[in-house]
Amino acid sequence: MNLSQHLPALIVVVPLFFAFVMPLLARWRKQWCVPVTLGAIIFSFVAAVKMAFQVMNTGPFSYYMGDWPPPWGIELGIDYLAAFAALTITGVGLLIIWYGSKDLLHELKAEVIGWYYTLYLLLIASMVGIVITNDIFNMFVFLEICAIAACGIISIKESRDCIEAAFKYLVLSVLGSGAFLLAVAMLYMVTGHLNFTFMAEALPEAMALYPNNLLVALALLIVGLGVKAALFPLHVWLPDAHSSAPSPSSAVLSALVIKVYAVAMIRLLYLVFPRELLGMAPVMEIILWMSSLAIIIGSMFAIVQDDIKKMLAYSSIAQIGYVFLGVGLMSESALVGGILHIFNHALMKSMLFLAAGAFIYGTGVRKLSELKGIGHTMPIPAIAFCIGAFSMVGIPITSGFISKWYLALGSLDVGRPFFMGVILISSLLNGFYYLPIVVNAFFGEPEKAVAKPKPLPKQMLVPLTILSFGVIFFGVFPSLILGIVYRAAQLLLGL
Amino acid sequence: MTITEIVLRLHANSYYFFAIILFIIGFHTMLTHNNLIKKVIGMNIMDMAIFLFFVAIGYVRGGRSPILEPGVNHTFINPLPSALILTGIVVAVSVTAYALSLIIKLYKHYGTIDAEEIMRIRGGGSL
Amino acid sequence: MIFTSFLPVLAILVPWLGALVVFLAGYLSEKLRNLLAVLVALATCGIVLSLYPYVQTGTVVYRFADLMSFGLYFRVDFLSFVFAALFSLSWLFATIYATVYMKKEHAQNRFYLFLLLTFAHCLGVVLAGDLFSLFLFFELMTFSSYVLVIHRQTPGAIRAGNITIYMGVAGGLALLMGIFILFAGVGTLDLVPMLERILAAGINPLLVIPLFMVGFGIKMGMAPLHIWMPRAYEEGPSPINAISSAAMLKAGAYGMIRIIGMVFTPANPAVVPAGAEVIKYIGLAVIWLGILTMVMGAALAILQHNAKRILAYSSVSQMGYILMCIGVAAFLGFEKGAVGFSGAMYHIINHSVFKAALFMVVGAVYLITLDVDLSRVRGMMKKVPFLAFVFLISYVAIAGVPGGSGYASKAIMHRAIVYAYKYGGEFTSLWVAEKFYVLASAMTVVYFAKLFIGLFLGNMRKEHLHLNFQVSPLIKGVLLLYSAAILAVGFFPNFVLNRIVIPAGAGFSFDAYGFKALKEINFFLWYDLQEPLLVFALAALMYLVLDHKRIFDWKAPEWLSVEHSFFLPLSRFFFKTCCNFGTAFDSAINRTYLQSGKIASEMCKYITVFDSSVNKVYESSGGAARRLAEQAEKFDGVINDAYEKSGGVARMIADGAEQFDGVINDAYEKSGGVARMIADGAEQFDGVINDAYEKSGGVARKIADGAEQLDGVINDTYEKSGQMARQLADKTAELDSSLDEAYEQSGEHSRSLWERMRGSQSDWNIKNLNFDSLLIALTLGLFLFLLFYYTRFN
Amino acid sequence: MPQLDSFLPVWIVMFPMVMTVVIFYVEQRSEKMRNALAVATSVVTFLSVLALYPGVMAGKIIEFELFQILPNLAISFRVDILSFSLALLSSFIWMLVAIYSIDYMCKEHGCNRYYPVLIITLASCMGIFMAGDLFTLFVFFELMSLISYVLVVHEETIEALRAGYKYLIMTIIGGLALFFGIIITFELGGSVSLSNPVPLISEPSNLAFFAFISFLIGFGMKAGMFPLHVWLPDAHPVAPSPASALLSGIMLKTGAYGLLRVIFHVYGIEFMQETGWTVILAVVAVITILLGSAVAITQENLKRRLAYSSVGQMGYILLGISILNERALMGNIFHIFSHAFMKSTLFLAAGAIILKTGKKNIKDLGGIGRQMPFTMFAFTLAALSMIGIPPFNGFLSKWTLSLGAMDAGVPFYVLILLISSLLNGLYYLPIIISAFFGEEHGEGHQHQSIKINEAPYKMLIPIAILAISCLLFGLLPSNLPFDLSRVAAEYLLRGGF
Repeated sequence: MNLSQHLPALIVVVPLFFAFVMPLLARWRKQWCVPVTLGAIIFSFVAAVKMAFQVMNTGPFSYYMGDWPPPWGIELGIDYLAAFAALTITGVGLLIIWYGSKDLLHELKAEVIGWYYTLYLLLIASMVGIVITNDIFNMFVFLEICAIAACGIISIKESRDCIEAAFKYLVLSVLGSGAFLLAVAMLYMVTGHLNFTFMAEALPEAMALYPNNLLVALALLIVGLGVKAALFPLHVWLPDAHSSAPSPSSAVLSALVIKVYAVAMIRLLYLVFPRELLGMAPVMEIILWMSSLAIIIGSMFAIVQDDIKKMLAYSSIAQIGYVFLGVGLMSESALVGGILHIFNHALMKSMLFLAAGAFIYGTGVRKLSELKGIGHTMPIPAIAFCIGAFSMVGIPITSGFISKWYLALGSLDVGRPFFMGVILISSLLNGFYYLPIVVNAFFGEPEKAVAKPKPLPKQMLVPLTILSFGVIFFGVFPSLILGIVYRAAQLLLGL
Repeated sequence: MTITEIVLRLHANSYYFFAIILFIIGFHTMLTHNNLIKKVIGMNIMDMAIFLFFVAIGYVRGGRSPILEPGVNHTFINPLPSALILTGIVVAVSVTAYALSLIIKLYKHYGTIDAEEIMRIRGGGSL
Repeated sequence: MIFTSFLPVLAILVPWLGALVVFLAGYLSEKLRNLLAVLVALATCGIVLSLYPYVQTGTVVYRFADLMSFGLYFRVDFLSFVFAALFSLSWLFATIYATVYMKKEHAQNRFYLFLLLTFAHCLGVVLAGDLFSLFLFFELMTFSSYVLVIHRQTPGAIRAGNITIYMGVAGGLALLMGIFILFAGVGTLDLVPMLERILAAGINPLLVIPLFMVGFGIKMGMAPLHIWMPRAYEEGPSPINAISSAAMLKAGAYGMIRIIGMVFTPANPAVVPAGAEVIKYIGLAVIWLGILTMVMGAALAILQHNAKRILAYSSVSQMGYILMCIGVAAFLGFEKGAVGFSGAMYHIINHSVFKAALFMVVGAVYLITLDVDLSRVRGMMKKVPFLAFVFLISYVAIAGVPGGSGYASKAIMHRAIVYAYKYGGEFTSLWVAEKFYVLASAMTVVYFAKLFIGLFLGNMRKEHLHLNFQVSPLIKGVLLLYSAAILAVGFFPNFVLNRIVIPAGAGFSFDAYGFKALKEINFFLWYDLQEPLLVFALAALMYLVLDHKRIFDWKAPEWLSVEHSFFLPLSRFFFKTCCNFGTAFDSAINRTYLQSGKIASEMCKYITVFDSSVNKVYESSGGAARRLAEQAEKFDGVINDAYEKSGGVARMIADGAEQFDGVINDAYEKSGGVARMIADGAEQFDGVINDAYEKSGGVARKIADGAEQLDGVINDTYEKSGQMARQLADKTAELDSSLDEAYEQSGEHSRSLWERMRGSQSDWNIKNLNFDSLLIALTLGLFLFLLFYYTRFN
Repeated sequence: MPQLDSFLPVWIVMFPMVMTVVIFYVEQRSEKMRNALAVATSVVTFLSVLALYPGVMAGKIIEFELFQILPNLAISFRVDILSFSLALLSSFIWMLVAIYSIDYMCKEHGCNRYYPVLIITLASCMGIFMAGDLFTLFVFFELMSLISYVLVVHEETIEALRAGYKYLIMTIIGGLALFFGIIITFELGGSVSLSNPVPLISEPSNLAFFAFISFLIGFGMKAGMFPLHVWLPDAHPVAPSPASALLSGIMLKTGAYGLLRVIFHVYGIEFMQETGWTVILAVVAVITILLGSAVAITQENLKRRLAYSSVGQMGYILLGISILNERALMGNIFHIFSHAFMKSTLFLAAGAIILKTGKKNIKDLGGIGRQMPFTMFAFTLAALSMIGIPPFNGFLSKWTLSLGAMDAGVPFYVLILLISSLLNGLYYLPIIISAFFGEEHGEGHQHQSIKINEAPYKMLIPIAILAISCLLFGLLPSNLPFDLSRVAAEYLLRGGF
């Protein structure tokens, strides 16, 4: 039928549409907000699943917006990576907002909750847009929407911290977008195309003629997307933004938003830029070193934090390093590991943030040192946190292990065991800051502050449980998701 | 490369060159000013520089705006960048609006739009 | 025949299981237990003795294949039989004696349990067919006898027990090491002569034999490893002393004989393997060790005051004789070794008998007085002449008086040492050794004289007089049997020599000729009698001298004892190195871990602080620069202002002057007008003279007004310029103060910069936005640089 | 029935796991049911392991692949003679400990946590021993390490938590090292399966060496190898005694098992002999032996002394692995058995003492042998075995091990073993002596007022069984552990087929 043909468009358009319906609903039928939002995201999720199956069965396909063929119209390219990322975004996004439907009531003022759903849907739509678009300018537009929506869901909680963090995030993100747009301009200048496919065809020729342009564009792209993805020295905005936001926002920001830019970067680097250029310029080398530093220093920063969300935020810096490590190593296994880590980290980090949110919801305590004994009073979030922590450390049968396995294997494949050492040291550091929390949660003298928490509603418990099952499940049966990741990696590497 | 050559090349690429200079000015504004509004202005300047750069790409020397009239055969400029930049401008405007609204909120909280002042009020890191 | 070969196993199993039965029976009735214990000992004795017919012709062999993986192996030849018989008889008598002796002691059940267990293990040592089984029983004996030694559980006993068991364990381990080396090289542990194979396997006897010697030597009280003996004997009950002296020491001697006399001798004596001469020198060393042991034991015995201790040192000394003979056997080897072997065997038998008797006598005294200290217990002869009689008979035996059993063995031993220096080729040193041997024998006589005189002669102390001097008939019976045995052997020395000692040498590689020569010895000839005479003469002399010089009462300084000068420091050193060093090392490792963990976390903190402080430095320096710029701007503005304002003042002054000028002009104009008016008035002079006057008055008024106005204007001007000047001054002051402020603030700033270098990194949201942007720009720049650098120059 | 046979390993691992859940569910309702279920689970597990006996002894290797996690990386099971031996041992001791726990734990808090953890640790332990590839081994290894953390900190005192933290960190370090090793193995060999016909790594290279060191760290950490032993003397004493018995008796052995697998399956014996990398292990083992034994002497806390003794004993096992000949291997595997029996006896006896008298320090133990004669008798048997007195099993393993060392031509190792035995004597004998012959501390009521006050029989029976096993397995001609060790050693030297 017609509808299924237009899925790639609808997956973006439906949440976009409902995003703008939401303020109306908020005034008119307040109780409909949540179901409608969930419905919209469920639709996207189903669409993503369907697309994923389609991709797996029949291979990548494209969708032309308004039936305009590529050089002129906007093309949505559904390849393995896109389908995979869309699936991750919609799936995890769904669970987060499900959880948020209760948590937000306590974190936000009643009148802005409708707007929150608007922003959230916008965010989801734009993220899906970023990963499935095959047009660089379209990508830029989605990037900007994403940036505004992401800042929006931070600043919607009108505390000083949130607003400042949002402002900072906005400014830096605009800087990043500016760099990205400049890069787009430079690329367009030498190729005359905005479509990835055509650009990629034209670039080798252009490289011979205008190498400088390409290099500048490359640098701008990496810095631009790096700022948004919080790659190590450009991470400065992240800890504030992610820790001050409402918990669902933190979850979606850490779990999904920064990953989307990584996906965008993977696409541009692997599919658009000619391989010779990457061979000539030490781009990958730089990314490797940046990500190694991110991994180590992010973990080190996280160790000294006392605020649970800030710690998680710093941990995200380290984890995004893993993704980029996989990108930078340029071997199949490593790329698989990196891409897989996008998914795994989305699961883990959203779970951790949601669990942290549950702690805050229940007890109002944010300090790690005061969370002792939380495992007795809030067992389910504590167990979820525990699983997340183990996954972060890379204990087998959790999903974190699988991505680490592939990353390590990849680093060996290219003969650079040093990076494996980086991964292992970082895992150790992860152990240093995650495990004491788990231990304190379950053993030892409980603190008074956590003695009588508010009971958690089902809407918050169920997503947490699903996520923790997911972490275990994809640790035991990673092949379900690995198939698509493998093909994505192969496609990206041109194998 | 002699200076003349450089100058000539700069002249040939003057649009780009000046766009970049504008970009740097914008960036510098953003970088150095404490006043949040000025920062937003700098941001806009920067954006505009990029837009100009983009539009300049599409410019063909001696070209005209691509309004097709029957029978007139003329060099046209490339319309696509201009069209794209319209979108870009919209985006920039919305970002600006959003940033300004944030500044208003900040002003409500602190009674100032100076980053320094805000920091002083927060107390955490008085300069 | 199967039953026969099972006999050795039975000989071990019966006391072993009997021990358990006795232990359980003890809970029912004490008498039953005692009876059972004696019966078990008797049964065992019977089993052992029933082996006699079989060992005369050959060996009794039984093998438990695979038991303990290696298999237990029993092999009874005549030597084993002699030892086993000796042990079982000693045990039998000791058990009977113990039923009386132990009556008043606590924990008798345990005592009998371990008494019989030790019996079983002790038999196991001598019935074992290979070193593995020997070792097994040896270790078991160590542990089970330990319980006997500490039976009283007094602190002294525990301490003695500790020394005993630790030395025992250490000795066992030395033994084990020797066994390992032997087994790894040769592949068998059978007790057969195999020096050829040992040498062929490349084992250095100099390495292995000392290990065995330490192992067995500890058990047999070889100097300087004897230190456990005096303590253990002093603290142990007398029956235990008796069996310990009679049996357990001999187990050590047995091992020594087996190893030095058997295993390390060539299987085929006709062909001496290369490297065998080492054995000879080891024999020499053993001889000297024996001499050392005997002299040292005797000397120490002289200095003791406790009867049991004297006997203990005496045992040490006597074991020295045996050791010396074993050494002679090894030293002389195939040709003349038989004499050494025979001496050792003979003395083992004799010593078992008379030392057991002596201990039992002392024990009997102890039962009466509960004390055996020579300084307190005296004059027992009058009250218990029977004990004195038995003691005297034993004394005769141990002193080597013809007619006592010790005479014959001492005679052979003396021959052995004489042969050694005659035939061994080490004339000088062994000649000296022989003199030591005589000296030690004389000392033996002396310390027993001391013991006898101390214990039995003299006047009894008053508090002892009322004691019950009954000696149990059982004890009497046992002692009588012993006395009879001593005298029998003493009068018919050749019987024991020919029927027991010489057949025991059957499995050894000694020249049969040597044994044959021994068989025909008549001990009561001058050749053998001269040595005892010399000894007695020497002893009498020595006793007189010692008594005169009161050396008997001399307490040897502590440092002289081996224990204090060697073992204590050794063990302390061992403890210090092992434990303290080990513990310190361990905790150092632990601390290293903790420290490194701490350092790592500190590092994390520092990095974070560093990060934030770098941020802050940037920020602060940026801020400072900005502030400076602002201040400069302000200053600039103020100056501008000041200029502007002073310009304004000048303008005002100018304005005022202009106005003044205008007023004057006005005034001139007006005065011109007045003149005109005057002319007009003159024209109209006639008609309006009144008016003119009037008008001139008005004009004058006007003039006055104008002048007044002028004056006011001038005043005004002055006033305004004054104001201006004041304002100017004010402005300058303001400028000054604002400059001051600026300086002050910059000073304050520099202070706070330092303070904030170590500040926390909380709450720096917006503030370092600038820095962050800068960071991005820098990164971009770096990126561009790197990219271009590599593409251009690589 | 070949299908059933090959499914047994899965059953053995899965059954306790499932039962954990059941126990978790049941214990909310009835404590008795919980105890009964825990014991029943361990008994059934033991019997199931025993059911493997005929097949395994016939030389069959049971393999079963449960599912693939990644390409070439599966959760698979494989039971050969070595796996079988250790699984049998573990499940046997687990069974006894479960019985023992019923009375021991009744006064402790948090029983509802203890039993599920006990059973799931059993499952993971079985998983380690029956793992068909290094990855499965790693999975269960981590599972066991992390879950046994709960056992370590069970009492939740400050010391327990501190010790637990150390344990946890060391576990993580070890786990990561293992990860490192496994992944290098995978990279070099293309597989981590233990049923490869040839060793996975055949060429010496830097990477292979790193992998070896990593394995050494990973497994050695668990085995209490110097200098990674630091967690052990802290963690073992603070755990409840039955848990200490398992920690010392079984879980330490998983490290040794892992090293055996690595040396014989990943590298192969020829490789090891050529490169001589095991010398590292030997040196470390020698230090471990001496250090553990020496430090034990100075410990005042009974369980801490036992823990240090475990360090020393694990050194024997590591030494046995490093020697690489049949007799040493056999001795080493048999020492795994022996030490499990001995140390479990000792810890369980110590637990009985703590339960009955609350005495934890050695100097308070005077006269305890008269109060608790059976317990202390068992303790004595095990301690004598520990010292290496014939005819106990400790002697037999030491004997075999030493013969192996002599075969390899290194009498030095024998010397070390013997010195350690002496040291063992120095720290075990005083306990026994003061227990049986020493004065009770304080008042002079030594001989009369001490009444026999024994632990309940549910605790005594396991202790007795273990202690008697110590004697029997040393004495009897061909006991099961010894045969298993011999066959396993031969099997390993054949290259694991």
